[in-house]
Amino acid sequence: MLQAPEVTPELIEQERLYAEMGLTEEEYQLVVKILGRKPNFTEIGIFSVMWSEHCSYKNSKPLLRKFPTEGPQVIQGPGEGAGIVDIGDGQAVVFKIESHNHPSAVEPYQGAATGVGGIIRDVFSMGARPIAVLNSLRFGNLTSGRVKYLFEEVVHGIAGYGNCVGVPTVGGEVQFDNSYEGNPLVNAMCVGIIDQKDIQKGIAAGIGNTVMYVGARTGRDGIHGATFASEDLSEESESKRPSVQVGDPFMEKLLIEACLEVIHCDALVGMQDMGAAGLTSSASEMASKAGTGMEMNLDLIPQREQNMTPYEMMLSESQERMLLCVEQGREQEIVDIFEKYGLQAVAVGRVTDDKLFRLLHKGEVAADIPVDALAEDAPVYHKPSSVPAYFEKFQKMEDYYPEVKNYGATLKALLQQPTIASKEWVYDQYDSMVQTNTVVAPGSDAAVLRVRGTNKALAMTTDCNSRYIYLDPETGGKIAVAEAARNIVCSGGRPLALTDGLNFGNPEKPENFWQMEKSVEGMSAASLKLNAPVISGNVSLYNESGGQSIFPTPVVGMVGLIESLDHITPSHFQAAGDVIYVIGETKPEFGGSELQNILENKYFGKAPAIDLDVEATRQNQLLGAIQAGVVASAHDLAEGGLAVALAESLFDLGFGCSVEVSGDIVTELFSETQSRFLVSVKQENQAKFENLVENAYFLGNVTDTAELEVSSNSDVVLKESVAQLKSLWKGAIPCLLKSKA
Amino acid sequence: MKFAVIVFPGSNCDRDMYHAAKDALGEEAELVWYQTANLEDYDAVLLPGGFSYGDYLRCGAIASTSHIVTEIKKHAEKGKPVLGVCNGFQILLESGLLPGAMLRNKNLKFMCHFENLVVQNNKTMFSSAFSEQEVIALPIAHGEGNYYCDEATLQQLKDNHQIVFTYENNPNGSVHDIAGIVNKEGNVLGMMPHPERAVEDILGGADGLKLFKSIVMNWREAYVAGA
Amino acid sequence: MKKVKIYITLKPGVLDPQGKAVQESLHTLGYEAVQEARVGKYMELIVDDNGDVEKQVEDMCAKLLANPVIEDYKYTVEEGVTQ
Amino acid sequence: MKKVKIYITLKPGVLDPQGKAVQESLHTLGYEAVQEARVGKYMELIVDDNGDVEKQVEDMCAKLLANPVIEDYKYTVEEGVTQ
Ligand SMILES: Nc1ncnc2c1ncn2[C@@H]1O[C@H](COP(=O)(O)OP(=O)(O)O)[C@@H](O)[C@H]1O
Ligand SMILES: [Mg+2]
Repeated sequence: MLQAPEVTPELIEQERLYAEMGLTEEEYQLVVKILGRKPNFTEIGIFSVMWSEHCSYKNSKPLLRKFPTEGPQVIQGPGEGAGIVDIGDGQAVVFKIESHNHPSAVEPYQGAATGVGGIIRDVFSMGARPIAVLNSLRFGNLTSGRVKYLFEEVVHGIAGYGNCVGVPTVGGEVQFDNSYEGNPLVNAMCVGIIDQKDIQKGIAAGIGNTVMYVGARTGRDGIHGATFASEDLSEESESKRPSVQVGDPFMEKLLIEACLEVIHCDALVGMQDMGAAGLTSSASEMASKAGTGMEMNLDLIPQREQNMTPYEMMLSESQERMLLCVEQGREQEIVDIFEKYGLQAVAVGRVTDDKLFRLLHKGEVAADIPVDALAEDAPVYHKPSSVPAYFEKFQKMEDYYPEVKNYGATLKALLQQPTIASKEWVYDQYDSMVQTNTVVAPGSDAAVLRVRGTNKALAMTTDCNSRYIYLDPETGGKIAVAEAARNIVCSGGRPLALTDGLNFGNPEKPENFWQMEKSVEGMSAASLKLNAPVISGNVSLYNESGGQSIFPTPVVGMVGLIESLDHITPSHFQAAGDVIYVIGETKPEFGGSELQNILENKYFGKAPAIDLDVEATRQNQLLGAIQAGVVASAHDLAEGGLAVALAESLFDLGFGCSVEVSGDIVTELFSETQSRFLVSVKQENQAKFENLVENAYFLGNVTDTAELEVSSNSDVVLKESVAQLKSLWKGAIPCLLKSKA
Repeated sequence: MKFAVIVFPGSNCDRDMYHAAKDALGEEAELVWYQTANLEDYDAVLLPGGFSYGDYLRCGAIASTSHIVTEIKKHAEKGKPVLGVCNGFQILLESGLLPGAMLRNKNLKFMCHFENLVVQNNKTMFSSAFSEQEVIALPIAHGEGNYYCDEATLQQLKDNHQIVFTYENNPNGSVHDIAGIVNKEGNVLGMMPHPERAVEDILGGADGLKLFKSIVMNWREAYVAGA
Repeated sequence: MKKVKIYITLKPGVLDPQGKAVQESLHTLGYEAVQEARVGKYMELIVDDNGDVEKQVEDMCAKLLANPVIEDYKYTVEEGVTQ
Repeated sequence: MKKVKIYITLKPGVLDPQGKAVQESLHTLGYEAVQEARVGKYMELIVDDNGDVEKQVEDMCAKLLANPVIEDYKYTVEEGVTQ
């Protein structure tokens, strides 16, 4: 790699070095125009990271504008470290999701660990105490050694970091499909709670105020990962390659406590974490948001390695670092707070009035750039979009209908599909209980945490069925949001808002861009209808391997409010004798279903239909019934349909059930028709329940025989021992991991 | 009764312990930063779980070298109760207040769920509210809870009735299914399971509360006139 | 029978939080002279001598024992004693 | 400046779950010749040469770096290079 002093502005232009950093010819010319001169090496590096998709959203911004982001509950929408929603009593919930896909593909343990660390920093940098993390993971099929390794190490990494910092990992989802074979997805979401009066912003306001650097020293971690990924790995370049980012959860824990103490010090003006593009993005964004400029002396930056250049310092992605803006003259108060935790807080710069981002190094100006050019004024592109041929073909197909001979065997096969099977192997490794607020731990529809000192609770979930989105992005986008909301409602909560993690392939391919566009439209429609505005999110593009894009995977992270602890509702059956209902009628819809995957080993046809009006009405009615105290358990119907949902409802307490289906048996048992719920009700509440909820069809009863029995026209068509079903479901993932590759 | 909850850099069950003592039990409790000079004002010391110093080197090793441990030893020598849970137990082992050491769980994984424990000795100041052989459910949450000691030490533990809790289904490979032990004097208890996480029914159980109640009952009997 | 000793260290430049904590703790204990501490792994293998132990150990390190993205390794192969 | 290398191993007789897992994975990968694997720690310290480095390292190991209940240690002290 050429070092800054050797590379003149002329050389950058002649050799088109900017292209290696990911900037186009036009973008380079724009930089020259903005600066009124040719950029030096540090400057072009800064532009290249700030104008990357990751920081500027240059390709996705026009789409993100479609999201509904407002509502009476929204205190802070997209634009800050995380979004904020009112939960009453002067409190608010703060949350955001973020992806760490590419780092996790290279070094899964550290990639996942630092993903968790990064999203937690986004939340406590707002002044909120992180109370929960969730994740959403995608891997290839658990048959290759590499996929098993990625899966195991990602889970270890999430556990290693989250457990150590003392934030419970309370939920998430894991799915397995071929399209993720070379490009796993690791999205992490963090939820925090804050007293509204303590809300912080990432701003560098007040001319003359001091900019302070806090936390870990800066090393050469993850510098310009994107650039070097495209370089040939010669012996020589190997030694200069950026180091993989390694997380230090212990440092993060100290940072959490110190930052949550420092927010009560009124010398603090603003605070932001150093995430992607580290010092560059945090500093320039803090100034841009405040309408100010900033000058930093890089000689003062705490450094882990010797002879770091300005370029390296500005582009380093070393973890566990924060940038603070502090009232001039009161720096010592901040230093004292951090010192208690053994952390350094160092004054490295000051807020200026010239709207310039100026860096000094060894007595020279290393960079001098208008701040807004880096943040708000970054270029935005409207990419061409075109309908993929596969979609048109799928839309014209006859509806797929699977051939099933043995219902029991089919149910067993479904329960052993890794996407449906128990994820206990995963979540048992997460400390889900620390902070002692976890009322409903992983393994249910949504996690539930009580809000200490109140009678309220929060329900939270991450969801995305990317198979439907692949088949039909708009419908699939609606379903993803609706499914998240169903999970919240089943737990007894009303959706408050959502955060989205948009994981897609290369946006320069018009078919991929179309998938993005349509998913966002679908998600927006559902978000509006279900009163869950988008308050934060993240975009991860270029997820492909071997030229093959992943399934479009816009993950939805949702938080809901449970108004009273009495409303918390379990997802499994509670007592023998209780009456079982399914809410919503079932149609033969098998496109993108787990059954299609088993039988055909691919997905095709139409995604299940969804009517958002119906969805909203059912969710409201079910929530009303829960709040009226007449629902014993509620579970949404998802992958695998009714048969799987019945089985899952029996696994926790070991009851059995006896139900009668009418109509086509395969459809009734295995179709994935949307907007349906499986509910159990005490006999004495039956009448009340039926009054409150329309379209609730009586199915049968919970029994104490520990058998799952289904009959049709009085013939038993399926009868299986719950213990056996449970052991297949529980053992599937450990068994796949143990089997030789 | 006044509890000190010792907070080391990296402790993360400190607030949980505090809430257990203060809210669930209804006694006085304070979070005490590890650099505090002395513990004279407190009746009992609680060492919470977490990852002191990131659990770097060995769990509890770095914390065990800090000054506060000398103060905890003084407190213990007076016969006052010391309870170490999870990382707190590891610190007690590393500082020699209890015998033995921790190894990684036999499956090398962190694990977090409820486990059934058997009360082996209900004659300690921590367990008198339980009955002998009572089966209780407490959460575990650890990656290194595989208790190890040599034969001779194990024999001593048995002879002196120092084994207070054992696992019904040993999850981590501990010698003799050990989940919690006391010192010879009976006033220092170390245990891997988390009683402070099971003090309210809404958290999945309240068996842990009885342990804290035992401490208070025994302290009242010993120290409060007329009790 | 061969006795193989494997030393796995973090690559230079890779953050070593554990080493840092150890160094700080040694300072607290009064060993101020410690300028740097790095913590790695040490493994001992007993391997049947089937001719190409060196080659096999090299493979094992590259494939499983070390993570080439962040770690370096070294090893020695000695004549082992039957235990 | 001295470079200190410290090797920490589990005592013989102490079960080593990590070593066992390593051995099993090596078998799975086809390295059947591996009879035994034990996993320990390897540390490198850079220490200012203030006369009695050996003695200090012995102390550090005994007091902090190794746990005598389960671990043994060995070390070497070499002339270090100034970095
Ligand atoms: N898909 C999205 N939907 C809504 N808001 C988004 C989305 N992606 C990013 N944002 C918002 O843009 C802002 C910047 O995001 P990001 O760059 O990911 O944050 P960070 O700098 O912490 O990495 C955040 O406030 C985030 O909420
Ligand atoms: Mg951020």
